[in-house]
Amino acid sequence: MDASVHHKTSTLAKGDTLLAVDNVSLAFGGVKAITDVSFDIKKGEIRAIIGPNGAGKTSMLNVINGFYHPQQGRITFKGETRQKMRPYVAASQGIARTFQNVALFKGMTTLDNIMAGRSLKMNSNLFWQLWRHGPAMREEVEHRRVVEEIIDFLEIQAIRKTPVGKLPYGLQKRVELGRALAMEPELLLLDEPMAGMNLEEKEDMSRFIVDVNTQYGTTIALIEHDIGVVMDLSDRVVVLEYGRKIADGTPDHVKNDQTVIDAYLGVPH
Amino acid sequence: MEAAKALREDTFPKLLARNARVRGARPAIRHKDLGIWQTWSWAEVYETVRALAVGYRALGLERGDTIAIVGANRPKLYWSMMAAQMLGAIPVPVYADAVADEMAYVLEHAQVKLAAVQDQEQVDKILSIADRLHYLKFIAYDWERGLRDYDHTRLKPINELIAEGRGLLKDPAIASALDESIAAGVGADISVILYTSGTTGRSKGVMLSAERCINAATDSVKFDRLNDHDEVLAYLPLAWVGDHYMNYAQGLVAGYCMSCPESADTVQQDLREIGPTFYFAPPRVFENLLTRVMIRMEDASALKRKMFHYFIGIAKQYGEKILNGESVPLAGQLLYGLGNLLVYAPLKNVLGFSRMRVGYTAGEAIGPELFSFYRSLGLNLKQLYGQTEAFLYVTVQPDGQIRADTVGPLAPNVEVKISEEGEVLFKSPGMFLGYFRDDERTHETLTPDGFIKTGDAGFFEPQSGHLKIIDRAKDVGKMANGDLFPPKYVENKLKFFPNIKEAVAFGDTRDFVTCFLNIDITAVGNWAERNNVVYASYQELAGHPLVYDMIASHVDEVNRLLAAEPMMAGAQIKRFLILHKELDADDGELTRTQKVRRGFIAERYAPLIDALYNGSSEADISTEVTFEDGRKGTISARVKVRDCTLVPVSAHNKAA
Amino acid sequence: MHALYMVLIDPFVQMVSAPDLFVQTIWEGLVAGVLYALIALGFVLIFKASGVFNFAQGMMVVFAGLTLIAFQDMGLPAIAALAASLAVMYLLALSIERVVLRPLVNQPDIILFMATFGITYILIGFGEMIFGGEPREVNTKAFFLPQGSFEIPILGGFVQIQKIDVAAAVIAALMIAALGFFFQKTRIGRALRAVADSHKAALSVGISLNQIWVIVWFAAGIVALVAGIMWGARSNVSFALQVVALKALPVLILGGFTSIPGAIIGGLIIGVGEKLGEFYWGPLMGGGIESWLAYFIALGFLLFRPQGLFGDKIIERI
Amino acid sequence: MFYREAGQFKTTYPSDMAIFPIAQDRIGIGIILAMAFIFIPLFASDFIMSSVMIPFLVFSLAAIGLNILTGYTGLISLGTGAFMGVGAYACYKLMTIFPGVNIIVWIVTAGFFSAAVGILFGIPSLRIKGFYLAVATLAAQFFLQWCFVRIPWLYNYNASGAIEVGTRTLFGIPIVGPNATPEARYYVLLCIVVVLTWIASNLVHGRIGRSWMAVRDMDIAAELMGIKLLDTKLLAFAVSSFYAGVAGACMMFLWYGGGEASDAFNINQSFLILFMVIIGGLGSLIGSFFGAAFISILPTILKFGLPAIGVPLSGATAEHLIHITVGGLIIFFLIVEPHGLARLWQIGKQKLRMWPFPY
Repeated sequence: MDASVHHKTSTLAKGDTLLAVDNVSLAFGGVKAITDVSFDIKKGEIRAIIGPNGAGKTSMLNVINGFYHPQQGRITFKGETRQKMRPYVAASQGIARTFQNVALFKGMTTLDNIMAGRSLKMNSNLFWQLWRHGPAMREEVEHRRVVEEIIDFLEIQAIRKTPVGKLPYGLQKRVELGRALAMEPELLLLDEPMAGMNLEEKEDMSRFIVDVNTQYGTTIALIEHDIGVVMDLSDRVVVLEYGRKIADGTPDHVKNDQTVIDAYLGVPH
Repeated sequence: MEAAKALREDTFPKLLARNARVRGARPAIRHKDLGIWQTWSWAEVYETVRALAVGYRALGLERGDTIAIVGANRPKLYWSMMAAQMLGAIPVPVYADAVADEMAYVLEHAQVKLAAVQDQEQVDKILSIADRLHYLKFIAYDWERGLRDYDHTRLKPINELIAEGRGLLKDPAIASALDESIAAGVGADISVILYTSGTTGRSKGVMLSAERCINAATDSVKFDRLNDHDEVLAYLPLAWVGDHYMNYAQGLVAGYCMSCPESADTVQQDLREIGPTFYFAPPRVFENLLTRVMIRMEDASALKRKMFHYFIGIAKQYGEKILNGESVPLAGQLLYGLGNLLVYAPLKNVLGFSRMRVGYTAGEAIGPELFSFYRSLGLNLKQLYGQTEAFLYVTVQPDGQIRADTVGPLAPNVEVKISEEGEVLFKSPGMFLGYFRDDERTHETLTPDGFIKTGDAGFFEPQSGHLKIIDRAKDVGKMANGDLFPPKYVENKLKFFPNIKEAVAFGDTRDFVTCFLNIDITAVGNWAERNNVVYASYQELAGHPLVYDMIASHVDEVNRLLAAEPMMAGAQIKRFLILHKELDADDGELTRTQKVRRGFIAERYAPLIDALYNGSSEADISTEVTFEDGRKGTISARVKVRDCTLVPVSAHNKAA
Repeated sequence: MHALYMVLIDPFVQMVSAPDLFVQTIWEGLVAGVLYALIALGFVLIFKASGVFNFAQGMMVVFAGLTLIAFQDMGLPAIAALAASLAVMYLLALSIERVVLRPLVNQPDIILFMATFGITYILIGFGEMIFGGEPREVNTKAFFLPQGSFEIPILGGFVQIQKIDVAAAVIAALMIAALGFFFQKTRIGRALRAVADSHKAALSVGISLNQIWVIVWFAAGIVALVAGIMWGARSNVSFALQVVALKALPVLILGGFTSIPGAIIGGLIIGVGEKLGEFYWGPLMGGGIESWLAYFIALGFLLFRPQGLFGDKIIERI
Repeated sequence: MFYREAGQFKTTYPSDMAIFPIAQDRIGIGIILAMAFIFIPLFASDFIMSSVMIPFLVFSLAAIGLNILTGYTGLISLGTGAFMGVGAYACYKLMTIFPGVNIIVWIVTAGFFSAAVGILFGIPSLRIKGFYLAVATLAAQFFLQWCFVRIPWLYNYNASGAIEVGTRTLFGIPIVGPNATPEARYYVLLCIVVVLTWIASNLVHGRIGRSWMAVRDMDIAAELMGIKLLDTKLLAFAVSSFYAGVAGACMMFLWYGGGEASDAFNINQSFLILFMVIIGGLGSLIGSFFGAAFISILPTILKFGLPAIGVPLSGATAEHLIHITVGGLIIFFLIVEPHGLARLWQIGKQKLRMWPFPY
């Protein structure tokens, strides 16, 4: 391939802290979703966030990419510390994500969905857009190339021009990953990327996640319920329960942690 | 052989250079990649192939070495063949779906020094057998996905080779060395080695020389008036002579453009997009296509279905006559014209045949009804008979002399004679030099006077001079009462029914004919849905009494057809059964080109054959199967046997 | 400076200097508000139970009013005319459920919303064809509704109050009380509340969704009939009312689409707000600001409380 | 059936991303344009021109405008009529103040005024969604309508309160005013519609169209991908209002030829255009034309067609029948095909492409 996806490279080296969450607390009205959670994500790793339902995992991702604003705590991304993220800042700084319940643009084709992921990188002005010529068309073509590489990478050529609403669930998840990849993120947040998939689809998705991580060097934080997958894929795991962090470490370490075992087996507190 | 002497370009690299010179800006190859048809002109291809050749040279590929080409139809694999030939090395295309064992045999037997492969899957396969490959030094690969972290001491992307080659070519010394190497190639050199899968034994490497290949291709290009504005879709296995002939040799000779599909899943869509003007497919492809057409039409509204079948009927009545230029009543012409507007032309468009000027089918006998169906739509579909050893053509049907039941008169410059045993023997411009490292079998195949034995039984029809192939010479049998038993003839009749995917007939030295059938899961599944037949698996569907009833009616129909032919009437099917599993190349039941291996099947399913002949109504069978991932397992089943009605042969027919 | 004075200070000076006028304005606002609230009420009923944004509610008021008048014209006694009108409203509810709602079940909200536009158009065409385009008055005497007015001395002046307005307020209050009773105490009412939460819940009460739709549309029809009578008694009923009926929309925004008390309080706020605005600020702008002020009040309100007066804070989830 | 796609392969991205990638579609568009530019003016009567074609084109433009907002961006507006009014009045004022400049310039420029007003009233859309937003746009409708009546400056203090249109020419041919022939007005209008449709199509097929649809389909995901919601929505309001404004100016100057304007831009006009968009198909440009044709031509057919075939119909009854029919058809179409005529068109086209197969 002559052109390739040019991933944004910050000055960070592999193993440096890419993102740190310090003492974050989040509440809705009186309900506490996250209580005083701290952890970090290192450049280049696959970081899993696990925990029982309602543990605050998705809320945590929402805090990281600025959709929720925590009442307390700080978020440090690429060395810059903020009280709260803003969605636009998060996106433009290189945080992309997928969603628990596929949040694709249902009325658009696979191609357009992934193209939409390039929005931040496209900047030809309204004037040229009116005529769909000159810089506007050049830009479309240039980004189409990049998008096609993602399509190639995810092996979804056959559904390129299918409206995503008509696709089976497994493929929708794949398209959503494609859309996130189109942002060339430095940090990719995956919210249950394998939920509702059969074994074969899970294997495919695992392969894609690993390939994204190795081939593009993208740092990945993922929420996943399938513990087997988590243990296979991730470098480090953070465990949440009732909005609190109860464990953090390598898969092996976490697997043998008594608190974690209790949480999963539902030992009453 | 006069033409050959006049030929200045007696090797493919020289043809490539000529094309780059004569029609440099015209498209040479396309590949649906990254969403569009990436296109390279002859000049670009020439430049790239030169660079690639230098790249391969740097890896140590030299004159006389062999290089394996493994993968689907990809430009870089075709270029690797061209590049190898520039260096005087010999490309050896290998079936990409070959399992590791088969591949190990071919690669080792061909003594390949390099392998140019498509992707990670093939790299993995070759690495898994690397310890058995004593000559293999290096692997070049096309698609880089997933290979990044592999040990690259003996591995390199083809892209990089091209880039390195481009760099090296800046050195005039290297460039002129390459020019010399191209010029040093002569027509007598071995151009390619094609391993034929063969219905028995290990594969044989058919050595073809450059000038013979080019002569044969030149003849056929002239024969069908192909030119550099033709378009073809390259979708057949690289290792098959059909692909090497139609796309590679003819393409280089005529200078037309070949297009490589995006992936195996999208061939149908890609075919539609490209709309080739010249098309080649084995009967099986046409058969599957027709099945799909019929199935899809089942879902159409009643009115549309009626219209479709009505006009297909009209086409049957007049279509072929119109195509052959025979006279047709005005009403027929008008109806056919209307049909063309409403059915034929749109159908051809959807199938991607709108622009097809010449189409060929070969490799196996085609069902006459199947053949007529396509012809009646106005497609200039023709048959040819050929062999890898002939570099394809032995006989071919010229326009206007097209028949379903013959394979046509002799191709230009071909000589044929029929041996006393009825076997077809030939000499042709493209004939092989011999089997690679297998003199013994080379001698077996050649007659003392230099003819090649085809192994097929056939005869020339006296009035037309067309060759008629009955069956494999060794397969044509005699029944106990002396009646002729041509198994393939019977099988083909059965296979014309969309519901029947595969048939294996038995009857040699027996009292009557019986057969194994495979149902077509798509067609029958569709039928089951419409008839509220519930099933959970192939096996269950295959054993369903209603399915048996339906298939039995097909068999009865075949018997009626056979009864109508005096020579074949004795070969009517008395008993049949539907196999509990699909015949599979992975289990050795089919060849890689999907031909049935009758002997092997007879051995494997011996208890079933017994049941067919001992009158029992069912039998138990247990067979070992190989799964996709290579694991083995057994499946067992109880298979039912069904009796059929034999049609008495009328006195009139007997007399005739 | 002057302009600022006129806008920011002068109106309040006026209010204080003529408190009776101020009270009178508020009263009129409240009366208009009651009518808005009645229309909004019918709307809320339907939205609560079926999620349909019923654009036709205003038209139903007109239609109901005109039907009643037509029956009276035919010489029916008041009670009989009322009963006949109710029957017509029931038929309307039934046919809407059959012809419109049932085939459109499970369609997106906007489609159902558009369908109620269609209903509006049919009602307009049909209504005008039968009843003619002339404005009509409801025969108040036949319904024993009081006429005339009385004056209350207040803050050194007088406030004139139409008796019919008092009656309207009382009837509206009764109506709301009745609805409250219906929702809290009856089986069907509880089912309707359940359906607002989940369709399955309603089914478990043993009432089919289709029945529920007929009931709520009929209930909305009754409310429309009452609103039509009140309106017709005060001034007159005509198809021009349709535009006035749109005022129910800002009321809804204020009160929330699903809250009955919200509809009432919202109606009163809008009614009073636009009357005050028109009386004190209108002249500054050439008058007639009543036509849009209600929407601006709602809009301003929305910007600070997108979920409405009584709605819960929306937590967006993803 | 008429499609011959075999062999129409794309070797470049621009050709693959073309708005009409299939040759037969391009031919079809060519035929339609030829009809519009040559055959209709040649063969249609003045009545057809001024009562059918001109209204159809004006409404198409307005419908495209609303479709951009509602169909592509998912924001319901009930204020289209008022935005059309802004265009009409802006054009009127501009041509009065600068009588020397060609009227066509002002018709187009009027769109920018409308766009500015649209942006203003679009600001709440950041916080308000769905039906709430629809109600909010009613504020624009009624406020602007009020302005048209209460601000005499807008109608040049004419005693009648109406817009009075004098003759304006292009290359010496009157295109506006009492002397303008229907053909002249039609041609001007047609050119405007063709160019603006082309531009709309360019917009919706590019980055901007994608961000509109992204906001429509899943605004949260769009925001988290870095699409700025307010900018996107306001742009949609601006473009939509621009189209409405131009449509309004065209309506006043190329169709009505002046008159009592405040009534032409009332709430019912807004509803009517919303119907066009819904019946035509949300998120489809061609649907806007279908919807406009349907809603604008249907009354004419009922009003003039029925008497022509002998069904006596008084003016008033005709009005009522139109209301009932339109209402009934709206419901009918919503039930039969909630995605509008455009979807039927699309299905039909797909059938033709796959003919004789059913799919």
